[in-house]
Amino acid sequence: MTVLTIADQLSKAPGEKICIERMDGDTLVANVKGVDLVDAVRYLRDQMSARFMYSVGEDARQQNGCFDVNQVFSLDHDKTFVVLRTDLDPADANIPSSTSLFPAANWHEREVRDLIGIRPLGHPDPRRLVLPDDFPEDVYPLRHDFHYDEHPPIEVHKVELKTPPRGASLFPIGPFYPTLEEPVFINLFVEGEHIVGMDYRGFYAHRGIEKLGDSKLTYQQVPQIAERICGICGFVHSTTYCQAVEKAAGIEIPERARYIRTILLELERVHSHLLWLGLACHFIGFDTLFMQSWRIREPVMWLTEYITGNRKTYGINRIGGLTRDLPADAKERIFPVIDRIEQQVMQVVDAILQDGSLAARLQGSGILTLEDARDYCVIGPTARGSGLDIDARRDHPFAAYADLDFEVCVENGCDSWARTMVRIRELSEAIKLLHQALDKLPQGEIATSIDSIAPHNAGISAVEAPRGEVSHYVMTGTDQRPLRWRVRAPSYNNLQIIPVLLRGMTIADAPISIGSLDPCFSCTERMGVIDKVTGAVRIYTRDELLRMSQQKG
Amino acid sequence: MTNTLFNWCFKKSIWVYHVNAGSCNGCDIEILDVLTPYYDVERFGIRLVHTPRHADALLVTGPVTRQVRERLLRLYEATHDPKLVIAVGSCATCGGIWHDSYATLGGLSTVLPVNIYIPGCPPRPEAILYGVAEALGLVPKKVTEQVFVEA
Amino acid sequence: MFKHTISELKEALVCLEAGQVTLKYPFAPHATDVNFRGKVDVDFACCIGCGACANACPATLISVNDGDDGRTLFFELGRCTFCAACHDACPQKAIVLTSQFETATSNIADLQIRLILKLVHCRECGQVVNTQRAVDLVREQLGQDFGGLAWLDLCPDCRRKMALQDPDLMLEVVA
Amino acid sequence: MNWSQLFLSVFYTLIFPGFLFTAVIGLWITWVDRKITAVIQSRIGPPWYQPFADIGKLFGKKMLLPRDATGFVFAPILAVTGSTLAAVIVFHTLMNPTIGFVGDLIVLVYLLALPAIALIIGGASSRSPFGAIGAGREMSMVLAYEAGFLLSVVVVLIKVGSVRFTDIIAYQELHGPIALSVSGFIALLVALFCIQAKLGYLPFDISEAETELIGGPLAEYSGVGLALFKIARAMLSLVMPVFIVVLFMGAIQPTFVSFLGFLLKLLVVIILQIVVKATHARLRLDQALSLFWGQVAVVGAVGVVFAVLGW
Repeated sequence: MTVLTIADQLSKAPGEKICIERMDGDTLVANVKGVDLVDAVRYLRDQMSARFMYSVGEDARQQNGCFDVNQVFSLDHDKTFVVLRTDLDPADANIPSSTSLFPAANWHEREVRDLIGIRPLGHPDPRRLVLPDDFPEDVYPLRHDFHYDEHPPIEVHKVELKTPPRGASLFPIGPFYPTLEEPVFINLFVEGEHIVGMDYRGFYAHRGIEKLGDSKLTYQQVPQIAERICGICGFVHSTTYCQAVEKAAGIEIPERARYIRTILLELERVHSHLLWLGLACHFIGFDTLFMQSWRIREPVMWLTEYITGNRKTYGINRIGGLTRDLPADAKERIFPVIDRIEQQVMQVVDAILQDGSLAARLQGSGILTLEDARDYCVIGPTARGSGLDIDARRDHPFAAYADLDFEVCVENGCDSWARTMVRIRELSEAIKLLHQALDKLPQGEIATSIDSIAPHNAGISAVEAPRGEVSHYVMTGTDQRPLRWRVRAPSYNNLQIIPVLLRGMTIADAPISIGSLDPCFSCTERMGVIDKVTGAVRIYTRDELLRMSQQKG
Repeated sequence: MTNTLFNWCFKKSIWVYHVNAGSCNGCDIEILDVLTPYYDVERFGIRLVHTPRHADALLVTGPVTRQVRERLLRLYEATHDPKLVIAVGSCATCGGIWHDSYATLGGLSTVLPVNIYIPGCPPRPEAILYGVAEALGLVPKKVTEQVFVEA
Repeated sequence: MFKHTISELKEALVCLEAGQVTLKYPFAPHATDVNFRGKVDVDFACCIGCGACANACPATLISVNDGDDGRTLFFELGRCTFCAACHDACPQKAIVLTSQFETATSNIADLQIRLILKLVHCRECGQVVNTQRAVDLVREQLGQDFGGLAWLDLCPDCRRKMALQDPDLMLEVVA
Repeated sequence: MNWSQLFLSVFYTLIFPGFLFTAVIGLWITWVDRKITAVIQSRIGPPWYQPFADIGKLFGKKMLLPRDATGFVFAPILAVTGSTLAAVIVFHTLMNPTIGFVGDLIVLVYLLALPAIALIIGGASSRSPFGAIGAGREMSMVLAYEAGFLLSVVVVLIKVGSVRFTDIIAYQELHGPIALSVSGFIALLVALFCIQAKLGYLPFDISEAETELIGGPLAEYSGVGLALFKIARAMLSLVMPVFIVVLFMGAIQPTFVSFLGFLLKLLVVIILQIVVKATHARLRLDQALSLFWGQVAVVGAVGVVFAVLGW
């Protein structure tokens, strides 16, 4: 279907509640009244088989006097994004919850509540999600009257943790847990070794990136902060941001820049998947394979340092293209490295496939059925390991992927092992893509010059990161910076299925099951508690600490 | 005598506990990278341990978000003396790119006494090795404050 | 179960094949790639104190302050993200990217750079016009074509006032 | 007993071949372990003095005790005592076969189980969920692998017909190594599996599982307590292989060649354990239990039957 036929079908939906506002390129924006929202979402889900991506809360009081909530859906088969916009009166900012239709909307609605102050009605779990525990109520950081460097006074806001069912005891994972590189707090309820329930308190890494992006930094500075949303797939984020702005402003970037972005994205996938493979082995105590796969990975880091000047945060993405060209001998240097990686990976994979103890740990752990995968709108290798055939590189083509030939790797095993296999196959696909892209690399400019960016245009862009589809929503603003910038990382949706994954598993399965999602909390969080310490816990005040440090010195 | 012996042992056997105080993962991955074959930090007796109880050094990354502050203090307390606090990355050093955001506290020194800062975004594994070696007094410091005044 | 053990011993052999790869660092220096972006340094002789770097820096680590002793450019390199935006923005190529990465220190002040540049004050009202070096640079570049350049040490306001009084000068300013 | 005898037995227990000797060699074996692991992982690994520096540092650290710390303090001492006594009995009998007493083999089997029991006590009294779950896991594991271990020891008892350590050595002097018989070989395999678990090596480090239970029973230990547990573990990593070699792999005579052969066999056993440790993923508790109660126990029982049949 083309965007036109989709628009036609939507406007003829029962009750004619969906009012098409705008169509540009692959994005269709429709306006829906708050009362009709749930019906519209149901229509999209049932009749158009839409996939819920995320919702964006916007403080549009200066433009139209309203708070806006944009729910973004993807029609994967039609290569189209559908945005349902709802205008809300600031005095009565409530929106009906769509969690009954898409469980994935759970966190999105809570985030909009925390950051903008739009309450979801009928939400099953309306606890605080994003903001720190000591953040006051009624202060909403993403409203435009909140200044980015305000530090509201400490006001203890107790986030009630769920209590375990009778007979079960608590097993805390986190906030600092060896297998999770990042702070997150998962409270498992266990009976002996068996997990009977869990509670989650994340967002320890909430750094307020979106706020900085739309109030402090300029258009060309945001790629730098976007790259630091995640240290592993940073280039994905800066590319997604740049593409979203380029879409909103109608900028065409040179062919060569598209190809170089593709090359860097695929290099990132290679190192990220190797990294994950190593970590997954580390989770189950197999440190030798951890060391070996990181050894194989290291040349990629040297390669990116040679291409871009930095090992991880490349810092070469700009709106309109790139700031650095590939070095002249890039092809000659990249090919031997990736070929050697492929050869070594195959060796390791051979070993893994014959290896009983690895299969014993991975097979049957962290089961995610196709139905659950679809309902919870998971993405990336997590979805593809459960037989859900989605990939933003094919469904929403970007960079140079439309010109390249690759296979979307799908496995039907639905467990951690299937997700491992998806990633291993993607590794060789990535190397194939790198070969193609470098062979076809056109000559020419690497950036177009940009005059000015017109305000109040929305751009949505999706990029397939190693962990799944990253999507950014940018609403262009007036003072050389976005008015609203929303980042949706793949782990945001994927993390919400942890309770499903751990159903019926044992404690020993928990790290690898969670790990098999390749969770990235810093991406997700951009932005009560079990006492591990025996004996009394004292909280130092700043003065006490200063005194202590002086004594030490 | 005993003291010299303990000091020698301490310097030859630093067990580090890695704390992510809201970092982007970049530094964390580089810290792990330091363990892996090309950099092999075990040469210096440095090991990554998984509980603060066993740790001699806290390797903290990230700008210290508001939510993480309290837990960080508890971890500091759970680590027994003698201990080192090492700030890894530009975020932990001075707050990084989000030093003035509402959700961060702008660097580790606002919360804990820091023994050594290893700036970098992320610091390369070599830089982390160098920093830890510097904290142990094995290698010299290579940077100093620069002040230029026009004559 | 014994079959698995044997396949895993084979795995050990596969691993041994790679041999020992550990680098000599820190006992031998590790050369960085030519493109590597390390610690930022300032070539003070070139800096004219225009502040373009401060505007470009995403981490806002460069602050520009005018005081009694001149214009102070303060670099808080502790939070540098090594993006080279300042380097790209600098019109004088005064910002140098070194390959230095061994920057660990126990004192944050070691990561600071402070530049103090002389200022030119408006001869009429005493407002800050620009740094001495910036004014000199303009004079040097335009000097041959525009005779006296008497307006160079005036602030924009006074320049405008002056221009109204003196049409010749106006022509010069417009040009 | 006169003073010189008392002095001698204290010397035997604390210095040689008891605590100090075994601890030093055992710690050095942990270095061998880390070095071999490093080689398999393509890196250099720690310097030779690493384990000693670790222990020295741990002794220099401050240690905080939880409230009601009796069990918590008692456990590491128990662990070290158990392994010290086991070391004394094994080495002393080897040096001077005449001093063995009836039933010393049984005593040894019990002593070798003490460190694991100490771990359970320490974990349970550490008041942390990780310690508690680790202690629980260790408890299930102890039952499972001790059963297999006992079966393999029983094979030796049946073949030799005595519970004296000295008699086993004498038997192998006459009839050759026990491992060369069918039942003896089966028992050796079973014993190797079991000591892998007794030493808490992968794939059976289930109770400590650093990436799941952040050290399990050891999670709350620091300083001296942790050092004692490490020492006890290190001593066991010498005593266990020696025990296996003596039990199954032939006699040891007071000649240089025989001693060299003994060292060689010991090294093979230790290196085999380390390589297996470096190339395995950790099993889940239920998988390990079904392995021990299933395959290992069945194979062990078959060994016993064969031994009874005289094979």
